Amino acid sequence: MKRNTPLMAAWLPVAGVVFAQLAAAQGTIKVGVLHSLSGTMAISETTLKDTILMMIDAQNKKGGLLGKKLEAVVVDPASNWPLFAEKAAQLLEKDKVAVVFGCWTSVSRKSVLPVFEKDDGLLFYPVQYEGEESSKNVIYTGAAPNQQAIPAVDYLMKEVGVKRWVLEGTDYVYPRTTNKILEAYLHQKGVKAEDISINYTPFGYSDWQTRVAAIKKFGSAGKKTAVVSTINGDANVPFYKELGNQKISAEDIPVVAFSVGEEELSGLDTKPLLGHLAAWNYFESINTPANKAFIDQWHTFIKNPKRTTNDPMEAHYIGFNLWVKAVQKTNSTDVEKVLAALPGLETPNLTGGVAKVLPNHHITKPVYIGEVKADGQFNVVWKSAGGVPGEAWSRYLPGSKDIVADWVTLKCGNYNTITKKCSGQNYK
Amino acid sequence: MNVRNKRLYLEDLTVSFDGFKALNNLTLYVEPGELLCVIGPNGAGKTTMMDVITGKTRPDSGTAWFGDDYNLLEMSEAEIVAAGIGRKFQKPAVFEQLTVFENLELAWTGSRSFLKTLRARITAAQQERIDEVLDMTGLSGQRGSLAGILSHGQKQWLEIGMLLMQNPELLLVDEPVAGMTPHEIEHTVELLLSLEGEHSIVVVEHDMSFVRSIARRVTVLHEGQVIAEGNMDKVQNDSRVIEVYLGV
Amino acid sequence: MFRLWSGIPGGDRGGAWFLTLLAATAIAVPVLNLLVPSSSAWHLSGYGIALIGKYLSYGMLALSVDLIWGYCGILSLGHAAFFSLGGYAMGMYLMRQIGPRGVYGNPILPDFMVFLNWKSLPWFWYGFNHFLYALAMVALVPALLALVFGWFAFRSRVTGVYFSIITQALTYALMLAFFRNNMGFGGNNGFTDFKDILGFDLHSDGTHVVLLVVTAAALAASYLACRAVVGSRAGRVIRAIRDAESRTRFLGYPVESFKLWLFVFSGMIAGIAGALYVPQIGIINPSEFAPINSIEAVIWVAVGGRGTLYGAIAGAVLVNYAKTYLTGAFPEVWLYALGALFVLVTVFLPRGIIGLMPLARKDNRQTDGDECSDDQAAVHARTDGA
Amino acid sequence: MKRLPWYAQWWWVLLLVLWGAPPVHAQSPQDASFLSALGELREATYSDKASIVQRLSQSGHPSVRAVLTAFLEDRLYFRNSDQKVYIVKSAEGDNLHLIDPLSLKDAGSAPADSLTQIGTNNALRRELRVTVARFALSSPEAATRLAAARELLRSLDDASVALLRERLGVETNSSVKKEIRTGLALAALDSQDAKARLEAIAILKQSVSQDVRNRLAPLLDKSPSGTFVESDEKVRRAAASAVETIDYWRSFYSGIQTLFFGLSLGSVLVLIAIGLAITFGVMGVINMAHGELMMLGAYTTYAVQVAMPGHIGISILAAIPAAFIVAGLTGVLMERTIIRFLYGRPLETLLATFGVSLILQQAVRSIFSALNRSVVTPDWMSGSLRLNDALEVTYNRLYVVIFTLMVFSLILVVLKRTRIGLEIRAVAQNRAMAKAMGIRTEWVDAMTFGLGSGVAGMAGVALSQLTNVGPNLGQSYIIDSFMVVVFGGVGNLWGSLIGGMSMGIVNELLEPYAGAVLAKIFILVALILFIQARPRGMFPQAGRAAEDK
Repeated sequence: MKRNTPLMAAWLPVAGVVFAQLAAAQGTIKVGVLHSLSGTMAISETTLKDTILMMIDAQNKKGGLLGKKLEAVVVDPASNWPLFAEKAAQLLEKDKVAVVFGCWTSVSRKSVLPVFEKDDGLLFYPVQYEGEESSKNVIYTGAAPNQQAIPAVDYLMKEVGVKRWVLEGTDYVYPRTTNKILEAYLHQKGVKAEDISINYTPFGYSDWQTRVAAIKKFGSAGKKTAVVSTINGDANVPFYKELGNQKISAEDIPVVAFSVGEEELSGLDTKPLLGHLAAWNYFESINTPANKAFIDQWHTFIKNPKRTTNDPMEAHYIGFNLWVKAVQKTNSTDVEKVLAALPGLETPNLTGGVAKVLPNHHITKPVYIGEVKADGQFNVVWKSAGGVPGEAWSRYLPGSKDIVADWVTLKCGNYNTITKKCSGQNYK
Repeated sequence: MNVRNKRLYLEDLTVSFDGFKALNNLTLYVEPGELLCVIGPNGAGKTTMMDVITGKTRPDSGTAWFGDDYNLLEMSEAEIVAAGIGRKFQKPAVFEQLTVFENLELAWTGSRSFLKTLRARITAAQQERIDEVLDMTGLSGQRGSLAGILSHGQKQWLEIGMLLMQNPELLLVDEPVAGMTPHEIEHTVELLLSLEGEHSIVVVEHDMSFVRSIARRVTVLHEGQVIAEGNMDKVQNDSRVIEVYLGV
Repeated sequence: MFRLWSGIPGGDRGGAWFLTLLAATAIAVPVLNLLVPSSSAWHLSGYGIALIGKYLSYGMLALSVDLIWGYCGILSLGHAAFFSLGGYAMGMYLMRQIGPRGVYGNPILPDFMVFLNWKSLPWFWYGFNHFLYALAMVALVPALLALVFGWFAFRSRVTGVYFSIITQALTYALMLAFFRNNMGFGGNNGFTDFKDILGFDLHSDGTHVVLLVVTAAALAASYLACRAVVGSRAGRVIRAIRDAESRTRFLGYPVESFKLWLFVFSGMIAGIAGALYVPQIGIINPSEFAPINSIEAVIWVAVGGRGTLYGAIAGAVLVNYAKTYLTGAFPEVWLYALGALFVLVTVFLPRGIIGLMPLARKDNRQTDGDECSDDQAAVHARTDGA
Repeated sequence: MKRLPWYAQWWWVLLLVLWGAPPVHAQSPQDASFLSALGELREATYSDKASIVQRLSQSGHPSVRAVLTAFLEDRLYFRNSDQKVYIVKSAEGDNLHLIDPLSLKDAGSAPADSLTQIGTNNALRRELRVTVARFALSSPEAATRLAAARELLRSLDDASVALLRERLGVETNSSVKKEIRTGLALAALDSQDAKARLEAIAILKQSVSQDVRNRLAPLLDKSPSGTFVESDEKVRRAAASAVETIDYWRSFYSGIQTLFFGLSLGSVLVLIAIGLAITFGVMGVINMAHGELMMLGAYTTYAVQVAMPGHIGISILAAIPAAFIVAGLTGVLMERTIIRFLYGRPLETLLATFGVSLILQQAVRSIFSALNRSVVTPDWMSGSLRLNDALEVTYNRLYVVIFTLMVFSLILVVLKRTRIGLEIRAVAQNRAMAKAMGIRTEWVDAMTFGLGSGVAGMAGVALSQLTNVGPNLGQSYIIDSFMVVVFGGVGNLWGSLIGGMSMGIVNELLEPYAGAVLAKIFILVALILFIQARPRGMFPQAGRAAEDK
């Protein structure tokens, strides 16, 4: 036996998994933070982790919540989708957190969804996404397509007079779905098929020569052309660099992007981007007292006056405040109660409006369209009149136009108004 | 070809490596059961000849037949082994990570296919044969040790032993006593002589005294050609041999 | 049975210990999860089960890598491909099981096909609604890939580094292919949101306990199978190939076919491991094909100790536990620790942690040890008598 | 752009003819209206701004050009305190240098935050550009005039046409003349006289510009009523052949462009592979941290830029040796502390260096944060070299191609012509013999690995101009670099060069048809099959890597 201890040791992990659970601190409210701190997504997600830490910090300074201090539980799913599911389970089952703020990519959300529904957790998801989903256990504080893509296209069509469209995206579900919706929408607006060019490139695509040349050609047919870009983070820098070098200026062929914000711009030389557009629900450059306060708070917290703020950060700001409100309202952190309290709840956003939780677990958001300025900030050239309510299910997709989400009366995330059936729900 | 029932026919073999002729119309026969010594200075083509026989090198021209029905030039290494030609390399090449016993076991004639070897078990016959060979090569004491830790001489014997396990009709032995102590050489001589008769053996060697001690018939190679044949004394008195090889 | 155990010279106590521990796990987990009340600190949560399940499937992957690397010296950097293919085959079955319960309520098409406006099921999805068919595919698809790829590679005597690099190219190409949404495998999202397997609800701990026990059994079985192989004469030929390939050829062994068989067998095991992994983790997507995963699998083996089957498994469990622990405890710095571990082990522990163990040193003799063990003598004695 | 009444247009020309005549005395009524118009800009919406710009440009005020140019370049501000509008010399810095919009005289300076920029949007900038171009047409520098002429051509209206006709007489520079002729020809297409149209087409036939083509093509269409848009049959035929010629030349040039794309992609592949060709090819070390060494090079570029602000142009050049040293030293460190224990065990080096790569990645994350770093592209590297209307070659790609060839030949010289190179090759071929000849093999090993790593660092400098400078930079290139080396033949630099280039070209040729992903997959599969046929790559060579483990 003694001489075999090393091999036993090799088996300790299994035991470790069991013992690990013995740890469970009391007296604090645990808040889970599920953002990648390493791997490809760390670029975007570390900022959101810091945002939540900042919010918790501030809340504790205000004396915490329900007389208890908030305690952040930070884990690193390392941009690895299965690991997201595993870490979610850890937060909910081992650390027993009251709420989780996290995820960026759609696949990471899809990966944790079953876990949250099984363990009845609560997730605040802060990133604009493709929609086509509404879970009992998730509050979507990012934009649905109708809060970002559609208004942007409208702007280009009406204000800029665009007649020809290039839908350029990275090949994954968000661009695929968004472009499907836009395609349907454009057809509905009378744009002919030959005036729409849809193309997908892989993640982290860096050699844009051919594509940009193709866009240039497509755009030189004499009609005003615009590019609607759903290109994912890493591929953007080389894309814009190539645009600039091939002398495609925003005045000739404007590019409107849905995933390029201040954060991304801070990572690249903005000269070639001048005048290109982005559609968001928040811009750092929007001048309101709330926003100014938030930016200052961020700079002091991160100890770097140059760090930018961006749309998903505002989404977390809204999400966190909504959760705090709901907890205070129900005077408990019990997920069931909090979830019941959330719909209808309102909290001011950073741009002078109000974010209201809708029965479909999405929120109302104003839409802004900005042009990139030399300093890496956005110059707002269009804003929606008031807040636009987020639609979980697009009315432009054949598959989903009959589906509605309503957690107040119907108690269902995808209720088919034709068949009168509620399907695809995992929770019991 | 007309049947003359020799063990090995090499006729007009020519092998050239970019210009240089390693073998030059070499013709050589081996009788059944005879022990033939091939000597010659470096570069005479001894090893190349071995390579041709074992299918490692393909000649530019000439024929090589094993017995009267195997055309060696059309057979793969594996097939040649199966046909009954075993080779002992100049540098002892045994499986250092396997035990002496396992080395011999792998050398045993029998199916080489994966599935067969997967099910194969050591039969009593093999067991006997292995023990027998272990005795002959004087390695019984080391049957369980890794071949890697054997002495140089022992490795040479083990390799000969592996040849014996294959029980080939023709053994090609390349410099068996290189780097051996006189005592080991003596043992090797006995070993080889004991094999004579039931196997045909071709020994390539530099060591004259050793050659004299075993050789019935000696063939002298030079520049890829046979320049002399016959018993030791005849060869040693051959003027050309003296000039090119012994150089005295 | 005796052959199975005596297969390897050294009868390997390590293996015996490993099997005992594995059995212990397979018993302890159900008890801790189902019998111990969830209020108790000793209760094992579904999260714990999933973790252990993951470790064991990875252990199986490590086993398959060790079989060809540790014993035949073939370093494959493409085993993640076999693992993932097995996983995808299982995933396709699980997707079909969802049936009309998808968000769009389409009885045939998985959700991702619906919102990409696919009208009908692509041909390669046929049959995956039958469990047995899927099960067959789990083993056959990786095996077929290994057969075709291996046949080309070994026949033209691609070896060593070159082999490693092109296996890497293989898995990389597959990853790119599966990322494409047009392929009909769900693109980047892959498959997720599974409902149940063979009618058992995948959201219940009970199902997961059963899956875990099955995994443990599969691991034990494949361990014994591998050991039977390396213990057989074929196993000795394989080691001979590792040590002196051309010499083995001169002994008349068809080296290429040995390599091919072993590669296919190892690919199959990896595939099965993947199939066991997916239902327990709940998602399969193209990033599983990432070359980096293959490299990690190799590293588990190196850490555990190549050339000892249970060592490889232990390595997989250890490294992954380290990952789980570190990503939780030190999210900011865990990569340093992991990186350092890899460096130190390869430089200072060429035989892995198992190499530290007295018993292992004894078992290791069949690969790089020093002296025949009693057991083999026993075998001989027996056959002598026969 | 809105059409102006005809008299306005002629007035325009008149105004420009009398250009340069200085105002008799300041604060004329003209000045007053000019100032008020400027004032309106402060609050106006973008569409209002457009019409204000119209008014300004017609005001004929001497400083119009300066003001509009400033407006276009976002250098038009107003002071928050007194709402007075100013031009600033440059928008950089915290303290802005003011210029009076009327007198264009120096007006002191003010802190940036006491001023508000008068914003523009794309549509407005577009309009401003055309307006400014009208003035620029009479600028002393030919280059400016050329640019202006091209600008006007892209959206012709009668005013511009009149202007062009005016300039044609005075213009001296031939290429500007050519552009102007083209412009006038385009205008002449609308003339009533068929002969004039024919002549115009004859001129336009020489062009290869897409705009010209787009303008000619409609002449061939039928109008809804079924009759041809272009009534005259001769003109139609001429137009048809002109369009044909233009299309022919355009496709010809686009072929050349594709080829260049291939070369530039190829040279990137070569660049990332050269370093590996040394560490892997010559030393047989499977260096999984190769990508991270390139990453270090890229970050060094960033650091150098930060260290020498204001000298972006030079900083890139300065970064090259810096990156070489940083990555090189890291390489030597790796070799001394880890790799030297692993010689003869190539597959183990793979594992160890993989560990190193993880550490390096996390290191830059800790030091520079996970965010991407912005490496500024110097002006001499941005934009493209315009060969003609149909063919432009982007500078950064061009320089990368040149840089690659330079690095490559440098390595060749080092290996073939220098003492250390000789020793490197000696050790690679026969370590024992080299040792026997008194070569300090240990030292040579360190140097070789250092050299390979240094080259990787230099590759990083180039990559920093093409893609993200972030912790993941390395991972995205490591596989490709191995492919190139293996394809070319391990231990053979020329192999890597030819291998990389051909992979690049094939990729770019396929991409338009197969799409990015399939093209890539095709390359990989082809490579796998190729290795079956030539297990040692295109140009096999003996070297430590060539011996199998």
